[in-house]
Amino acid sequence: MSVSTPKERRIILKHADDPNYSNRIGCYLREGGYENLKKAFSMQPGEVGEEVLKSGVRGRGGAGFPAGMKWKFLDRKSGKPIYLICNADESEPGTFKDRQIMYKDPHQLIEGMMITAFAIGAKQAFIYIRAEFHEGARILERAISEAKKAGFCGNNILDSEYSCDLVVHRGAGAYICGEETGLIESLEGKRPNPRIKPPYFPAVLGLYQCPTIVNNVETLCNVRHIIGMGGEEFSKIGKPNNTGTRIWCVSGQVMKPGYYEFECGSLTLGQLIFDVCGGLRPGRSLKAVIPGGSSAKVLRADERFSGTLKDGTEFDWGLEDIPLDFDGPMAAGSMSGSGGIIVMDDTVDIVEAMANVNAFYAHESCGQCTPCREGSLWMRKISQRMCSGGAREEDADLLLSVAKQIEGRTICAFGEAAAWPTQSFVTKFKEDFIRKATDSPKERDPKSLQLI
Amino acid sequence: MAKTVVLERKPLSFSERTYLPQIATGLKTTFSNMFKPKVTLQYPEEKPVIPNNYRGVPTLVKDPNGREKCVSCQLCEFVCPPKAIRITPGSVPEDQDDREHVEKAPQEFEINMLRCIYCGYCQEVCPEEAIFLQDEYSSSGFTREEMINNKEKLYELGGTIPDRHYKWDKKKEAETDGNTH
Amino acid sequence: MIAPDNKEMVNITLNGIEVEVPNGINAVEAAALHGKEVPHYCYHPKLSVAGNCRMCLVEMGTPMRDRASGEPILDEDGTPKIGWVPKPVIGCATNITPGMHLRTESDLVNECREGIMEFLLVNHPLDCPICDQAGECRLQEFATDYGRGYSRYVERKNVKPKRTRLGPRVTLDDERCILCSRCIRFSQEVAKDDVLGFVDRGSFSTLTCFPGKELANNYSLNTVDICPVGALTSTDFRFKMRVWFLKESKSVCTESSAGCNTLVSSREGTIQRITPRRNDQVNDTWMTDSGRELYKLVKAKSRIRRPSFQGSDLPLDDAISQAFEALKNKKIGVVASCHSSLEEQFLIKRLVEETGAKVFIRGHFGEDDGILLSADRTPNLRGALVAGLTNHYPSDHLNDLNESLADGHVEALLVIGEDLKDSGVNEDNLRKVPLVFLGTHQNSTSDCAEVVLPGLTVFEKSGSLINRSFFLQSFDQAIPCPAGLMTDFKILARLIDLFSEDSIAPSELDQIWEALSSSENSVLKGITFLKIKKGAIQLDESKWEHLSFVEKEALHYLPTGVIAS
Amino acid sequence: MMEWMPQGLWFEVCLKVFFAFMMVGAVMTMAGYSVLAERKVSAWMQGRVGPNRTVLPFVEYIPIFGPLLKKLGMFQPLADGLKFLFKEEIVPGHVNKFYYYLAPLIALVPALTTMTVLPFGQMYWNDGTVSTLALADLEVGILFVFAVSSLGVYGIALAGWSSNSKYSFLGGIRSSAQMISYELAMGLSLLPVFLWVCAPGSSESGLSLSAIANSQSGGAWLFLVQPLSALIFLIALFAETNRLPFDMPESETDLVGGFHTEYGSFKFGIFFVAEYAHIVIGSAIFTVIFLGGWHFLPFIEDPWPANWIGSLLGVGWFLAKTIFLIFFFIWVRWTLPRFRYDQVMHLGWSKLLPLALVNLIVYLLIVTVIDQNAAANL
Repeated sequence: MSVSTPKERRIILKHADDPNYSNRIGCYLREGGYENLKKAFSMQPGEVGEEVLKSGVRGRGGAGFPAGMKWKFLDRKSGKPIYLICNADESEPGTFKDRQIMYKDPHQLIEGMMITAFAIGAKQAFIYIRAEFHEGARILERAISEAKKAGFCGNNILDSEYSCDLVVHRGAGAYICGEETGLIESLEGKRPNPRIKPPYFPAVLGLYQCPTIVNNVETLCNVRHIIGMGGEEFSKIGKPNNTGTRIWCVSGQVMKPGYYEFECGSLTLGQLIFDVCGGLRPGRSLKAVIPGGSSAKVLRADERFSGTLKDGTEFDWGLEDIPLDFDGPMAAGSMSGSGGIIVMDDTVDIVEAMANVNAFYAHESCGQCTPCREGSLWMRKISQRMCSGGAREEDADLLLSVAKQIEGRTICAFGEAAAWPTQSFVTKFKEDFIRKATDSPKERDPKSLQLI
Repeated sequence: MAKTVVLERKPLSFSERTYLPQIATGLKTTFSNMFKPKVTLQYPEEKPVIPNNYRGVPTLVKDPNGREKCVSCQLCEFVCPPKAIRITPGSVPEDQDDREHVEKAPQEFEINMLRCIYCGYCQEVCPEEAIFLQDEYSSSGFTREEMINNKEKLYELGGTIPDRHYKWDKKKEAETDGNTH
Repeated sequence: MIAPDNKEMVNITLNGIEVEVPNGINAVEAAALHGKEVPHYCYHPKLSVAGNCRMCLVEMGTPMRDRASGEPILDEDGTPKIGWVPKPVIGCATNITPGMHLRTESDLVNECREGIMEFLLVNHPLDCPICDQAGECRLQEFATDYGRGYSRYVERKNVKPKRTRLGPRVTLDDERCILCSRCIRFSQEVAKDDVLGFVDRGSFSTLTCFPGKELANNYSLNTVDICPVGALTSTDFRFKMRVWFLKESKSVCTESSAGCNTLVSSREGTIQRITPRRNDQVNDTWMTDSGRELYKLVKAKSRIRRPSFQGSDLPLDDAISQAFEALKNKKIGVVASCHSSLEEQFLIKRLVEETGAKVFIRGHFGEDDGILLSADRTPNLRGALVAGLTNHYPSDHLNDLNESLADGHVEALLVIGEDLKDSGVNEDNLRKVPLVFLGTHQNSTSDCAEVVLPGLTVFEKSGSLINRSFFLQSFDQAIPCPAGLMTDFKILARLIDLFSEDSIAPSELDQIWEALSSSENSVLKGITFLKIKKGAIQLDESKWEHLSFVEKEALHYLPTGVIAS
Repeated sequence: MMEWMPQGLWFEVCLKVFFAFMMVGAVMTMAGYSVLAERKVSAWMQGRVGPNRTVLPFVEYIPIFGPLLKKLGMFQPLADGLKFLFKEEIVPGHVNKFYYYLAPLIALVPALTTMTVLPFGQMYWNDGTVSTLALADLEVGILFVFAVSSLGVYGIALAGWSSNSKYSFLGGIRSSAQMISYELAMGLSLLPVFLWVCAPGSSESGLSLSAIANSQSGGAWLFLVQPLSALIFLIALFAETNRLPFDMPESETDLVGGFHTEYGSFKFGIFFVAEYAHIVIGSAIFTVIFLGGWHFLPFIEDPWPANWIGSLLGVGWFLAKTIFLIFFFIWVRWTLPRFRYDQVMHLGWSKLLPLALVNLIVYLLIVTVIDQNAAANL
């Protein structure tokens, strides 16, 4: 590590670990809360949108689509009501950033949402929160009632003409509810079957067939800070096209797992793992890292990544050199996704790791599209059989082929989410799969970790 | 292209032209044959050994559990060139313990042995391996009606076949184990 | 239905060939117009698009344009460069835009189809031998076309409930279900009876009825028709006959004046089932459950199988002579029927003209369900109008006949199928006169008839009917008529011949149509039977617009009054 | 001669009739068993067993003997005959009924008639006289044989014509042609025999069959003296009896059944018996003429005593030779293939006839020379 590791820059989680800070409105107001809402209300809604577009903030949900651009797609001509939905259905294995925000600083989200609602002209906003976050829902509901009492939300916000109701909706307990059209369906009270695009783009035909904006919790929080510091200023944080800070959720076999907020691109994966997180346990070596939640492609520790970035610079990285922003992991063939970094050391059985990932996706597939519905369960059955001593040498190729048949042929991105881990695990660790078929005992060691 | 070669015929000697020595040789051959062992099979008492792939009278077989295998898919009826097979499909009531997971079975199954040509298509087409042309080859009767084998007769002729086709058992097993979510 | 109803023709490039298709239709239909089949399961032309089976994946592209100038980008050889969408798109949800490029036969498309087929089959039971759908199963068909031919799946298949009772007429086998959701969409969108849904998720998704509900509406069997596999089966037809034995004949449902187009499937003279036949102007691809059961009338106990005279059987020829004896030289009353075909009604009209008889006709009415079961429960009331049997709208009784019988204006009766006691005719009045009954089934009128002539059901004869929208539609003979019997219009023709000394009545369909279409101011002018067989013919209904038809607004039907207002 | 017997013409006649029935019975029995022999021998030659099922009731329970009879098929001829009798009588609709019924009789009667002149042994009377055992020992026996046996062909020709069937008709035609062709060679082949037997000055008629047989007693059998004659006669005999390889009239491969295509049941049975009767008679005649008749071996005096025992042994010996010849007929049938019709004609006319003529001339010369020498010595 020749370059010294930069320090954390906490914007969104500024007060997260502050012992003198609670999630009540008093604390929030004490730290300058809702000032930015007032600032936004002094502007025209279009200007707010311009600021956000200027800031270049990209969606923190996983796809990394510029938020300002998304708002521009909104169909305002139809005359139908516009809805704002906060996607707080944080279900990606390895990701736990939104939960911190909602639990520790809910008013930040409410302020961001109100600014956004004002900017897009929504009269009704929803927070679609993951079903398992009982506590989070309670905190948010309390915070909303506090905000309503204080006039930051609900009717005639800040005594203006503008009103926007905010409702917390608890999800239906499925991963697919985090997919924006699935979320909309679920919010409408149906099975969260993602909709086909075209024609059901949420910005045009969203909730109840009306124009709808769906944004991630972190993105909406960022809106608050963009208005606070101005779009121009915000865009200076981080790198061009990768503006702002990002919260990295590190889990797995590191000494200090947790969430860390850094400026985009300010540090590398190696710095995060070995310096910030205190490195691996003694005597162990790094085997693999999943950089963006379980649906991202796995990266192998001894891999080399080379190629040309979008801005034309050539690169040749090891795993540790990958810069942590949106484009870095993407250039390495994976993605930063929702920022859930899962670290695996050499004690991890790669096949079992993949079996767990597959089990998750087989369990969570909504069952709408054939390839994902049947393929994910098939992959799960294969990988479970492999772990239970029934591995065959041809299974690796079979898994690859099944994954290939899923990828890109489904309505939503779940197909890719289910296929990519398998594809990367099998191609990058083929020898582990072959060894499973040839060397491993026919029975699974009962003392080993239970498969899900 | 094939090339034609004309061969000269060897001229016959005098003795050959009388044919008498040849006739004598022939007589010798037939005479010596009189004392060679006989190959005749005394049929009703002695039965020939039937090869495994022999195509005798078509029969219906049961699986090793004694359940009928035929599900009356009527493919044999469809494929039968002389239209000798006639099936009346029927459904199996749900509450039959020994036949769980079997939904369909023939109510009546008739093979007209006056029409059957022993082609074996029915055996070939059967998806359940329920119909076999076995080693039974002598089928006779005094009336036309007698020559139509009904379901009971077909099962009587067929018996059970010790194969590994435990379809219904597999289905039952799968259901008992259930889906592992 | 997403596709806008736009008939403007545009050019697209299908598999490298430029073709013309209506703008805005989807890629599946567009390809079908030009003979390229795009396999699909969840897509149904009469239902909304769900896009979940992923079988209709095709490649789609548009000519690339330079962002700045808008000029088309050209390849090295000068042809426009096509920007192909990197992922395959589903044909059912891809609407045609001008200049679009489609590939339905590329390697990628075939690979997609093979993959989807494999996925559909991994948890599909090997039920084909006992599956009623076998032979008309989309899964079988596409498995043959695009299947791998062998299985790579060694795991155990999912177990789901088999033979679930969804309703009185529908049995569900969940293992066979490929979750295309057609039945769900049908129930919601067409039958307007939302009772079906999926429970559980992923590969374990299971079709079921909502708790406490069952699929009992009068259109439930349509879900069986649209089920691309054998998951939904008709309880009536279940395990009865394999479809490859069935002979299909075109027919028309006689349940009501909706006149659904049907296919009658029979084997060796026995009808096994009735299914709807697509006609976008009449019934789309649907029909009622009750209409499907009409075939049971053919073998009903009350069916009249033999001609009889005063209760004893006799040959048909003798029976016709007896009928003539009973009717001749008397003031005849003819009770015609709206159940008769147009041809029969025409001959009844001819008989009436020949004998100077008085015509009585009644209608049969019930509830209108607003879809395909209309309030007029006769198939050919409009036929009776067109044939000129009556000028006023029939009511549901025959009180005037009762009066005529009572005061002796009618001395002999010829009844076509109707039950007179049911129509308000006094039995004592009925007993007074000799009665000739021509009909298919026994009723109280046939019981007191002197001569009974057996008629044929709609499945045993050919003819034509006029439905509520004045569509003239033909039906074909599906099964042979019982031995010794004759089709109704031949019997009528024989009777007419007996009454008239000088002319011979037409006794073949084309002869009847020659006579029907020759009259100058008839709406049937210029029509031949062959023409009707080719497709339904819309008749000019302006002559009868003033009549108050009982039908309400329904699928493909607007009452004349509604149009006027 | 027959002093011990009652005298009288009627008695004579009755006796003759009795003997005639005996003869017919014997010949018919032999014909019947020839059929059995044919089936058995052909079976053996083909690796089969042959008839071994028929048995009379109770007979099969006799130990050893019963099963043996059954195995040999000894009751088969009975069963065959009964079968012919009880089979459904079918007469085609288009036949000439009279000739159709007549034909089998005409075929059978000549065969049986020939046997009247057939000598089959010698009777040594107690008074030392020796008489030939025959129904009628004609001086011109051989001529009678020729004359009568040739009539058999009428039966075949009639059957072929009256059946009104092309197969039968062809069979009949072929039969007539074949009969005519081989009759000539047959007659010519026998002339040297008569020349040889009829020594000059001898009172014996050379045309008497018993004289021919007796001339071979203790000396050379005639087939040794005149092998060519014997051969030609034998071949012609095959042709005359319609046996393979000369069974042109029947020729089932190309004519279905030849002359008897349209015949069934007992009428066919008669044809069948007639054919075998012909074989039996033919074999007997060949035995008499060329194989020394009832006499023992060539150059050896009859070893049996000159009493009734010797008579019986002589008859037995004669039968043995005949049976061997019948076997020979069968043997040849299952060895040689059928000639083509043109080959039959070719063999008859251009081979056998010239050969027989040459044979005749040669023997004429030889006999003349011998006779001259004998005359000189006298």
